[in-house]
Amino acid sequence: MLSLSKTRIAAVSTAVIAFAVTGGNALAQKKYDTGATDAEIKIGNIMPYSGPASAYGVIGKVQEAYFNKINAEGGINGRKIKFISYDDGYSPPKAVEQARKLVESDEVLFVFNPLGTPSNSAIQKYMNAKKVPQLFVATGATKWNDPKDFPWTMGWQPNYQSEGRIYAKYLMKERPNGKIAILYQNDDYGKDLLKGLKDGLGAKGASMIALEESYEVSEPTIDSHIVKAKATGADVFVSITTPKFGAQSIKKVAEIGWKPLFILNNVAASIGSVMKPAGFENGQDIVSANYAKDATDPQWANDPGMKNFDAFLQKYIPEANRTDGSVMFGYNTAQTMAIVLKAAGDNLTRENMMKQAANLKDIQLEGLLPGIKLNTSATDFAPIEQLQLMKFKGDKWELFGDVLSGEAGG
Amino acid sequence: MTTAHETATAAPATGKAAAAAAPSMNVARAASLITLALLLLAPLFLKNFYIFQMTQWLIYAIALLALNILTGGSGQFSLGQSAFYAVGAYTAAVMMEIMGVNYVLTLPAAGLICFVFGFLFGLPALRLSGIYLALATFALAVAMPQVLKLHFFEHWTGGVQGLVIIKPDPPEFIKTIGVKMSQDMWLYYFTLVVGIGIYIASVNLLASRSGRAMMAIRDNQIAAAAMGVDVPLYKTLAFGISAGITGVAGALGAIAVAFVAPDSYTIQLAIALFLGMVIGGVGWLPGSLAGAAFMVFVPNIAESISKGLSGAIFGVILIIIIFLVPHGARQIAYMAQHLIGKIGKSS
Amino acid sequence: MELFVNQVLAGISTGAIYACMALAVVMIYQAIDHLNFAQGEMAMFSTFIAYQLMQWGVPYWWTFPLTLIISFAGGIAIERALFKPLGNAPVLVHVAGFIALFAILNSVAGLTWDWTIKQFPTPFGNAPFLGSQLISTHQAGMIGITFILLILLFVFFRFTRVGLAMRAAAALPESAKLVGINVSWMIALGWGMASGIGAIAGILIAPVVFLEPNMMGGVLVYGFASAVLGGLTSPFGAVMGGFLVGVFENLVGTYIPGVGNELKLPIALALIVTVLVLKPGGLFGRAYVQRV
Amino acid sequence: MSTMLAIKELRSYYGQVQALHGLELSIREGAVTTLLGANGAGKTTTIRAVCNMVRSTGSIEFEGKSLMGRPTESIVQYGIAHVPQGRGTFTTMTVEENLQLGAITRKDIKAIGADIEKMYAYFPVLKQRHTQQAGTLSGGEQQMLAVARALMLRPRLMLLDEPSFGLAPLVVRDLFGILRKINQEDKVTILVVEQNAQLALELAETAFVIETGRIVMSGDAKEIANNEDIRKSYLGY
Repeated sequence: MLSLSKTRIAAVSTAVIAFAVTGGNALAQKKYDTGATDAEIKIGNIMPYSGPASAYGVIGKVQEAYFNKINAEGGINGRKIKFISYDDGYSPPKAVEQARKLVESDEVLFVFNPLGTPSNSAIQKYMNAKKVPQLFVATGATKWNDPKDFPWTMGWQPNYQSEGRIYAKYLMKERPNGKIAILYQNDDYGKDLLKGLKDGLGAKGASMIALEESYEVSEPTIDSHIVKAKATGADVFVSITTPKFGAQSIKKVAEIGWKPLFILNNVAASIGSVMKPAGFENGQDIVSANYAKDATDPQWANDPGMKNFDAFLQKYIPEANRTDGSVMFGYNTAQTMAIVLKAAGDNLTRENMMKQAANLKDIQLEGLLPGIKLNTSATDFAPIEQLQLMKFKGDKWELFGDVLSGEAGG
Repeated sequence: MTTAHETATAAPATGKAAAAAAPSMNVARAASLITLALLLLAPLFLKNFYIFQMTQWLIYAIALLALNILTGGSGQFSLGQSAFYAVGAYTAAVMMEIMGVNYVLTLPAAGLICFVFGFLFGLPALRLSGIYLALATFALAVAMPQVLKLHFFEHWTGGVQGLVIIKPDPPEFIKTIGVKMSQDMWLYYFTLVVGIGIYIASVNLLASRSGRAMMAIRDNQIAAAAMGVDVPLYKTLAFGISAGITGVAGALGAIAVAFVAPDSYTIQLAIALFLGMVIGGVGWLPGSLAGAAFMVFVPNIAESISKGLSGAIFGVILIIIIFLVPHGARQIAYMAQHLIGKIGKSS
Repeated sequence: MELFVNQVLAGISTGAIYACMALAVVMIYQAIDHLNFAQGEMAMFSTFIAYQLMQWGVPYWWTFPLTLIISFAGGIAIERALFKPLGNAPVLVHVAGFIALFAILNSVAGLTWDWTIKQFPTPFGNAPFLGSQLISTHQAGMIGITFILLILLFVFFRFTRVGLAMRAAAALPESAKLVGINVSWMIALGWGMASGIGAIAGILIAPVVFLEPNMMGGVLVYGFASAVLGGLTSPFGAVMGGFLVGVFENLVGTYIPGVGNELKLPIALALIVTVLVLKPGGLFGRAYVQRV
Repeated sequence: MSTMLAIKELRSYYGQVQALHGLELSIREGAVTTLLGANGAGKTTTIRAVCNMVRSTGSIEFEGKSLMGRPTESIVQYGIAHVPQGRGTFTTMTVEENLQLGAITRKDIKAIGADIEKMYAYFPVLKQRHTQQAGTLSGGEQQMLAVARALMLRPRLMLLDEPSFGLAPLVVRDLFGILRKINQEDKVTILVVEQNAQLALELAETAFVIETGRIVMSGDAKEIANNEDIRKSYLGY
């Protein structure tokens, strides 16, 4: 029986060895399900390499590079990783086709980090019926933490509702009599975060909301929404936007001379790909929250974890743009996967994969903020539940307050 | 002058095809029989995943058939088929999941609702032609996902999250006659039967009085009107029939994938359907199978060559195809017929 | 009332984006009698070329003409390499060609410059224009350039022999050949000009929406809608169409209760279709006459 | 007078269908020649072949230079103006723009203005309407515009395809009068393809009769007009 001990890794050169075996017979005989042999472990993955969300395709490429690194360094427990990643073009029907191809044709052990709420929703039932793990899905929807109904599906990043609640808490404290204007993307992600925010504000907070305005991804600019938000006389502006629209909202708010308390969601908090293009001078004092280190934030320049990250990029995927938050995301998720695989030892069954994934105890990753830990249990399928608030000062984010948990969805 | 010239150049092409079709009717018949046999037998030897892929292929072929009836049959151009496909899919999903209706019954319902929707859309479309109609249908395709996630309908449609559908099992009688059949295989044969039914109906439609009326409109609208064809009626009818069949395909697609969401039915799908029609050969119903194969498999080929450039490779493959055979699979079939005819004569 | 004025002003500034693109759409329509679905991606690619030149240290005012020349040549090259060989193939095949071009440009731009947004400089600055914070100097500059382009195009088509020849080639290729016009090169020239105007549109739009491979996706839909609303045969109509769509869309979003904001694009499109049904040539275009 | 245009062994095809079967025809410089025949006999095809608008084999020589295989738009460089069937009017453009288009290949830009005035003198009605869209003109006016547009090239040979088609008899008389004037005063050689044989024979000096893609008769226009047998069997009047 394997389990992960409480381990702190601050500056481990190879992140993978971040676990220890405590008791149990680790040397149990080898057990394999489809997709695992003495020589290799087949991992499936689905990414939108083409189509409207192709910006996220880089995640799959970084993950592939990371598994190449592991293989170059001897693999995990002597086994090489075979990472099979398919394109679904962000189309749910295609995701179903690709998931089935992975499971039935390529016969992977499990599917790791498939991206997008619609795609994951489409394959969730199938994966659970087939009893193939759908591990660490790349979406922040709250519904992935449902071990009772979907014991084969697990999230990874903090869910959007938790993030929304954290902002709500902060607002109730900072501006108890504030007037809030919210701009959100009209899709699963925007609505989920909005729900967390509204739940967090509660009955009292509901009266604080002056405007809930949605925008569509197909809109070239969101300027008119911001004009409308300002016209409500709000003194708090919450921007639930993806990077491009986040940058637009920062710029436009500054341009029209509006000075609200500006809350920008984590999705758009990258310095390199949002704050800088939007102009640092426009982004001062914006509040956001994060769980991962921003590779473009100068405060991590000498951080050992960041140095490892850079060394990895340089050696295995030099073409990746480190200012892109997705690159760090791919790195962190791949590391998490490696940790779980290592912990699984020679018991490479699908059941054990879920068991190990649900047995993360206070794991820290090089790319996560200090104090953010991965924790899971048989009843908790949400590995990262914490975020830390931060405020933009000069050219970097200043973290403040404690590491917070939104406690949404279990 | 111009119109006369256009019809003059268009006419030999169709005339040629017709002339070629007569002597090599047997070739065509043999080809259809072989295709049918393959369609019937292939699943018995394939893994479930491939059966699923074939089901997808058949479903897209049905949708392409519908588009062919519209563009090939009545000369109207649509970049908005994804909208009808979506309505059909959601009809099936809502009926099955919210109202608990049997999946078989959702198909006629989807067909009917889409027929009405298409017919109504065809009314304003009557006043538009060429590029304007393309734009209007394009607008419909762009607007549809936004309508689907509208908060008013959320109770039924599941809003941005979509709806998960329970995949149907093979009916009891299959078990009682002692055949073990997977859900995938059952759905495949179910789709095949529906598809063949629609194909036969479509062929008969195009050969009927109404079909000839529609094609007269395609060739020369004013001449058709002068001949006494009720142009507005047949144009809207073509839209309605095309939308109805597309709706059935959408419903089948929803059942096969067991999930509907606004993101499943974006403009990307409309464009893919349009390309499928061009690749298959505009107005040639059997070409729908070739076009659907393009839709299902070419993206996979592109991605297997390069992940980072899959879009570009897809584009290059597409360009190569339209350079080599601008008339699509129809042209290949014509050349093959020609070749077989020659061999037949010389031996 | 203040909200109304604000939304109209914001609509005008967004409309400037649409107007710019609509002008490029009309340009290609004049040349090939069709809409080019890859036009937005061509504009995006041109803008990336400008970005790359600046990254290499070329000053902005040199970048601008250089990008124009490269785009112009690129447009001609695309026509010669891709669409001339398709020659007499049916129109639908050409549309498939546009889609292929779209996929290629988008994908290559994504691989070359990746998908993160890039800041693109503006020569006009971002200060409030004439004291109104709703229209920045950049947007005012953009409107200005759009109108200058419009006038230049008007003069070109109305008063130059090449412009006259281009119009003739687009209107009646057969007759144009009989008076000695090289229709094939006129089409290529149209592609070049459309590509150049697209480059200007891209360079003007990028500072507002930020440069990235998908930046023109939404803009093109609006550009088409604007051009069609104003009349595909009328550059002036297209520009007006751009402003109308921009303003109109904002007013729908602000004043139609319940669904206005969620459905502002569908409602705007539905209205455009309605306009077309009533006035098939667009608001400012010539009526479409069919002769037997 | 020397031969200006010589057509030999001309075979033309529309797709698989052959429209001309070894046609032979020659035109003398300075003359008005007419090509007569019934609908579908190949009249239009013949002059379309001269401008390379239809796939053909054989030989077409203009003043000793072969025209075969030359792109349509380069034919005007030889001074050949073609007034197509249906007039080819640029309906969305103004009358004056149409005239300018006729001279679009000319290098002597300065002289164009004077030529436009000359056309207005020939066809005063065009002057009245010079800013109007050409599509708003009547059929006869459009035909005049088409002839004027062709003359703007300062052609040496003008090919006219059924100029009388759809026009009132009086208008046709006017038009043919002007054609005669152009031939005599401006020394423009003219080939006119006509179904209206009677009129064409009055205008022309030489006539050719075409039937199913072959020349079946040629000779002096007056003689043909006076020969009742020919008129009855070939020209139908």
